[in-house]
Amino acid sequence: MPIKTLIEAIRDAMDAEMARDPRVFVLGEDVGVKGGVFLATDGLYKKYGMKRVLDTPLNEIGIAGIAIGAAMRGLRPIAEMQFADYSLPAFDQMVNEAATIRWRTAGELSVPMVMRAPFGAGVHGALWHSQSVEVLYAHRPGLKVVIPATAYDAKGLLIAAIRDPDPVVFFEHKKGYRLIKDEVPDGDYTVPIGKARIAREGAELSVISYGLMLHYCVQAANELAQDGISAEVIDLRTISPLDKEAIIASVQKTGKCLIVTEDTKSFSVTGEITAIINEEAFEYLDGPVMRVATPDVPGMPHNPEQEEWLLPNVEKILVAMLKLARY
Amino acid sequence: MPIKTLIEAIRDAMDAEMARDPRVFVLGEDVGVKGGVFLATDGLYKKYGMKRVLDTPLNEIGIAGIAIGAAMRGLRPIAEMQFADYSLPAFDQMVNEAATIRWRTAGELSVPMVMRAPFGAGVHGALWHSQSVEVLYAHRPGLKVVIPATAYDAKGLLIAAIRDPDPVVFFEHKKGYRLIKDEVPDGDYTVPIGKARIAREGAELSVISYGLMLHYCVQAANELAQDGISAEVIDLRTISPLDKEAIIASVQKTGKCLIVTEDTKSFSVTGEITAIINEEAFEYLDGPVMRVATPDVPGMPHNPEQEEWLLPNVEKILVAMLKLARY
Amino acid sequence: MNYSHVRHLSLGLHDEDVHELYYKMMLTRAMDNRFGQLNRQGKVLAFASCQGQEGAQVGSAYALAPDDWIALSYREHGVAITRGMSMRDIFAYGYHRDNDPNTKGRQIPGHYGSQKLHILTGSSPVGTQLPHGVGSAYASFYEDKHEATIIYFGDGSTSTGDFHAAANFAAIHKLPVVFLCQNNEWAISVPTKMQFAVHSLVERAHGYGIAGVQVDGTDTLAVFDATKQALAQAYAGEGPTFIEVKCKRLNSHTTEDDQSRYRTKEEIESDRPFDPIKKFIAYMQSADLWDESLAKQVDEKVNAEIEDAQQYAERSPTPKPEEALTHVFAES
Amino acid sequence: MNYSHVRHLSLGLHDEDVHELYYKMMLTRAMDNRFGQLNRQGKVLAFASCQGQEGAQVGSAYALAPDDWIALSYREHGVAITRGMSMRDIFAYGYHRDNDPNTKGRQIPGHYGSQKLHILTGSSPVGTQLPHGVGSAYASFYEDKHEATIIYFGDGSTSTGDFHAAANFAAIHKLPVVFLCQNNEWAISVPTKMQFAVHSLVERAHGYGIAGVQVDGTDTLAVFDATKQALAQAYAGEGPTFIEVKCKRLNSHTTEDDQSRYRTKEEIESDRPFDPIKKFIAYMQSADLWDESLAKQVDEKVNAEIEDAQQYAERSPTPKPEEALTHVFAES
Ligand SMILES: Cc1ncc(C[n+]2csc(CCOP(=O)(O)OP(=O)(O)O)c2C)c(N)n1
Ligand SMILES: Cc1ncc(C[n+]2csc(CCOP(=O)(O)OP(=O)(O)O)c2C)c(N)n1
Ligand SMILES: [Mg+2]
Ligand SMILES: [Mg+2]
Repeated sequence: MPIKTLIEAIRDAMDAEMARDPRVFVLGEDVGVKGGVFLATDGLYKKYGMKRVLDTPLNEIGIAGIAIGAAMRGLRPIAEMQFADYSLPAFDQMVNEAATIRWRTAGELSVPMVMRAPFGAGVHGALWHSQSVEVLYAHRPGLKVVIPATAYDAKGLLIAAIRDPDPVVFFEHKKGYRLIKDEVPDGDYTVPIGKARIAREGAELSVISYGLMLHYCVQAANELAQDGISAEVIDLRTISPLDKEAIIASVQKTGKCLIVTEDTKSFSVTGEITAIINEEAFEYLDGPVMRVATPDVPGMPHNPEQEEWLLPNVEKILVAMLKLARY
Repeated sequence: MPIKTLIEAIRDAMDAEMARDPRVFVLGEDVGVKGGVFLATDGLYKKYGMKRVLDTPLNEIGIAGIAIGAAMRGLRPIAEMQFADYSLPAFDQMVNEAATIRWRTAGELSVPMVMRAPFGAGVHGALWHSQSVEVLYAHRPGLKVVIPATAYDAKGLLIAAIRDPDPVVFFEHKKGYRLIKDEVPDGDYTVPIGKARIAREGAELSVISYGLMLHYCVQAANELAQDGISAEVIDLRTISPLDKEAIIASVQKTGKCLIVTEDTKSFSVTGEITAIINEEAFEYLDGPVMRVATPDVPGMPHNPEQEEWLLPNVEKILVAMLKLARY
Repeated sequence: MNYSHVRHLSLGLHDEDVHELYYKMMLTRAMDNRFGQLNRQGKVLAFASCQGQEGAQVGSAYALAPDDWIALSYREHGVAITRGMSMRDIFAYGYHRDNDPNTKGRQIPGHYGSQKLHILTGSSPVGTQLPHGVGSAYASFYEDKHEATIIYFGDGSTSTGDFHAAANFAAIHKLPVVFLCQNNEWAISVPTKMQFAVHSLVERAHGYGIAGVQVDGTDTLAVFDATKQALAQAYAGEGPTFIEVKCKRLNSHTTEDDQSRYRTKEEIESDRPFDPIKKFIAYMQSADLWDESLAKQVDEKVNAEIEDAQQYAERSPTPKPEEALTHVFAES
Repeated sequence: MNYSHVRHLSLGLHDEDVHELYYKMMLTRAMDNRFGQLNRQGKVLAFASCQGQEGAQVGSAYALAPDDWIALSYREHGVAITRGMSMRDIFAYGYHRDNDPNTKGRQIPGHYGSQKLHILTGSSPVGTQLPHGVGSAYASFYEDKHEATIIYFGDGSTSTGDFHAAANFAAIHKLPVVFLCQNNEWAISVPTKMQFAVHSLVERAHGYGIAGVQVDGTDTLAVFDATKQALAQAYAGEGPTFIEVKCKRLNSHTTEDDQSRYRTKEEIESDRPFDPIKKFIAYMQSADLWDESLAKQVDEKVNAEIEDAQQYAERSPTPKPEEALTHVFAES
């Protein structure tokens, strides 16, 4: 099977769905001739034309709101936010409108749209090219929030998101765009939204993560194996709704859990996962649920030494795993 | 001491600070001649004039953004969002700008502003007059998030917020505006931001809450006392930064903890509190940290029976307390 | 030749249309009055009256073709009624009953939504329906459909970022949109002079390169005419039109508001004459389309509908509490 | 009488001012070129070039009084330089050093901020500085200070909800604001015809009731003149002015962008002549304010400053990693 990068898998997914379904179109800033600032839509403008690969004015309220209106009319918009950080002007449209339309009309109207955006740090992009905002969208019932960790999942999950009858918020790790490479089948296939996967089998502790951090967790787990400690790594894939069964099953098996996110620690998704484990697997816990995350700063500094110092990495994860294993 | 309602205490606080400090002014929709839709600013327009009690056009981006600019220039704006639900168009200005300005300039510039808004359900206001959005603002370091449960605290905390050198997001429970009444001293005083209080002493389990729910928790705790079970009730008062010491001290004492919020359960502030208890008081836990919250719905229904069925109440809290006590 | 004494004919309206317009406005007024009473009785829990704006709403909605789409907010009862929503459905909604086809009792009254009637669901956040309406127009353009989308909003809504996004995008792509702005001079208690510095919102529209026209909202036929022309331009692919309908908000903002807090009695009274229904009756008289028996007939028909609808709503079941948990996502 | 051959005198500028303007533009250009080189060397990690816009930036900033305030975004190096930010400070920032007085190395280059220089901190989210600038003007109005606030933004920024909020509010209250829009014809790869349907952004300004004027951005004196007049109007309490400065973006959007992906070589080349510095030299020659020795002097002065600043930055310490945790809130 061909090896592809995360960004190629994303492009594949959109191309495949646009070829299959004439209702699918992309709108956003610089998605057209330029092909997106990360080239996610490279070539699509040539192939599908302006109507279906539409450069919008600089207004995220409009990108989201127009996508919502078109989706209510039966189209399948893919709204690209140039960076997750810049999706916040559209936050009202996404949570007060997109998330509520099916429920508030008791199914009369719905919003089959995807909002995609690059997220995550590590590229020295500073405060507004580094954020993790998944928890903000996950908080509102009615939105699904998906973050792939592999190129395979990226393609399968994005195709599933485009076909989903409800609004899906889809975040792609920008540092992973070219770093993450794995086997991606040609043609179309879906990976189910709402199902986590076991990225690495293990017995003594569970590590739950997603996105780029997932790879650091697997690396750390492999190193830990050399000390004879077997860690299971869970790739959430979907942040909301969370796959509680997968989380609980793993914790019941291992009795210990470490949660790793790139987001700042407080009020990140790690809290909800901890609460679920508490409510549903407390008796199985042989130690506290621990967390590795970015310290609470208002933004990521541009200064690379500071950025590196703040971000989770394999070593920090390994230290936490050892601490938990020895607990 | 005079007994005042929550809304009177809020008005008192603004009046006192406007009288004391000419830099303090209020801006928002309908805050002027009308005195606000809940009359929070009733009388202030007459007393301080248009410059200091300013009706804005219908644009929350502007209300927040203009307040931020004026605050950087040394004024002390109080930006009223007519409902917490309608603060979301201003979300980008609050989290990407207000929260970051001191940090990103390493202290060169700062934003001493308050954003206040009524939040909470129980008044049949449906999807957009019922929301709890505190966790959305709490997620971003650089913002303080305050929610008073008593009239006394409301006045003292709002005065503290207005004097705070950094941006404070201040939520007031709209159903509590007239329901909540207690002794409020005349003149000015402050209640420190970042400090929780013990609303009711107890020994066998801790109940952590805030806002209107706090009163339900105290009621439930009093009823529980009749079964001879002693519950301690913690009023957070500040959602971010959380008073970890107070939370941990209480859980270390009781070994059991119930967290109650009016927000929908998933990804609410209850998760972060659970995680903190896990990290810092795991060994003291004699049972799982439990939660009472609104089920995950995209909005609150207008239908009163449904609304009542969804919302936490004394009985639901009592049931959870008993369950935890018996654990 | 001079049609002035039979103006409706010059607009392509038959005598029956005039009677229909009268009936729809009377029905809207009666429904509006009844909802006000029911609110005081604690049966309808919140309501935004449209009195004074019936001409703007019925006149414009009457110009729409069945295929056209509608985006609205919370005050457009006359639009829903003209579009054909039944009184029973409207009252079931007002009574937040299980058989409310708009929201199943989930929303406060006025946020109509219907696939059948081509009404996109309204909501409370002011301005959000504007990009939705433009997205709907983009869908028509995308699929080369001979359809327009009309977007209803108020003067206050023109201040929102959503309005800015919607107007700008519609203008760039010459989308088939009619921006129908009901300028009732107030955003709750904020008068237009505190909302914008232009004399007419048509100037605001020009700032986007959108053609604009101002109409007297008490002149129902003028609103109909302006909307028809705007729709023709939309169908012809000549882009959006902004129609500023000047009207008065004869009641308080909503049942939660008391306008005497920010307006003098005299001011409020001075608006009373600006009643589109009074003006329409005068037109009917001038066109010999009016007599007492007709008026009586319409009153009886309207009252019967209202009574029937209220009884229907009162005997309709309230949704089961646990049903509030349904429709978060598509049920598979 | 006819000042045309000594135009700067007619604008109240002395010969020294002309030389100063030339020097600031040359310094800006040299700094801009050096940052581009340093980016390719991996020393400056991201940079938005302002080449082609020096006339717009230096010409407007030169018109400001010390008390006036500035809100900007990320491309206004010429503004910071004209305002008096030292090359050493600018390079310490570009090198994300601990002694960067703007951000302590925390922000990507270009988001200047300084109490001393009355520059409100810039940021990446496009448009957000517009309400800040209006809030700053409200503060001046609130305290009856004889100050104006100038807000720098690009053509693309006029599409944002923030712009809409800022322009509308400033117009309503006749605030002392100068909206200085650098229309460089692009929002990254999106050309103005895909951004708005009006021929000139001045029409957009009129939609708010704001006076507007369009200026040739390669004509530095014209920009200076327009800004002076706008400031005079602001000080006089006559409200905001919108200045659309037409200019070319001679380089790609930023060091992350490659404009050859969306523009032909010919297009890019055809912009080259629109260089405000070339045009300014021509003016100086026409006014007998130019000779080779002066040019040489300025070049040497500029190069010396750049070299000194770069060496200063290179020997400056990088902030301690753990210091990233400071200044989240006021340290008590
Ligand atoms: C985003 C947002 N902000 C504030 C409100 C509160 N609010 C409800 S209606 C209204 C005024 C709307 O005025 P206008 O657009 O003129 O419509 P009208 O009510 O006059 O028909 C306001 C401020 C809201 N619903 N949404
Ligand atoms: C809210 C937001 N959306 C998108 C972006 C990405 N972005 C950065 S600059 C830019 C174009 C800005 O164009 P313009 O306002 O004309 O300024 P110019 O870069 O031409 O000087 C875009 C889309 C952003 N920074 N902020
Ligand atoms: Mg109005
Ligand atoms: Mg530009």
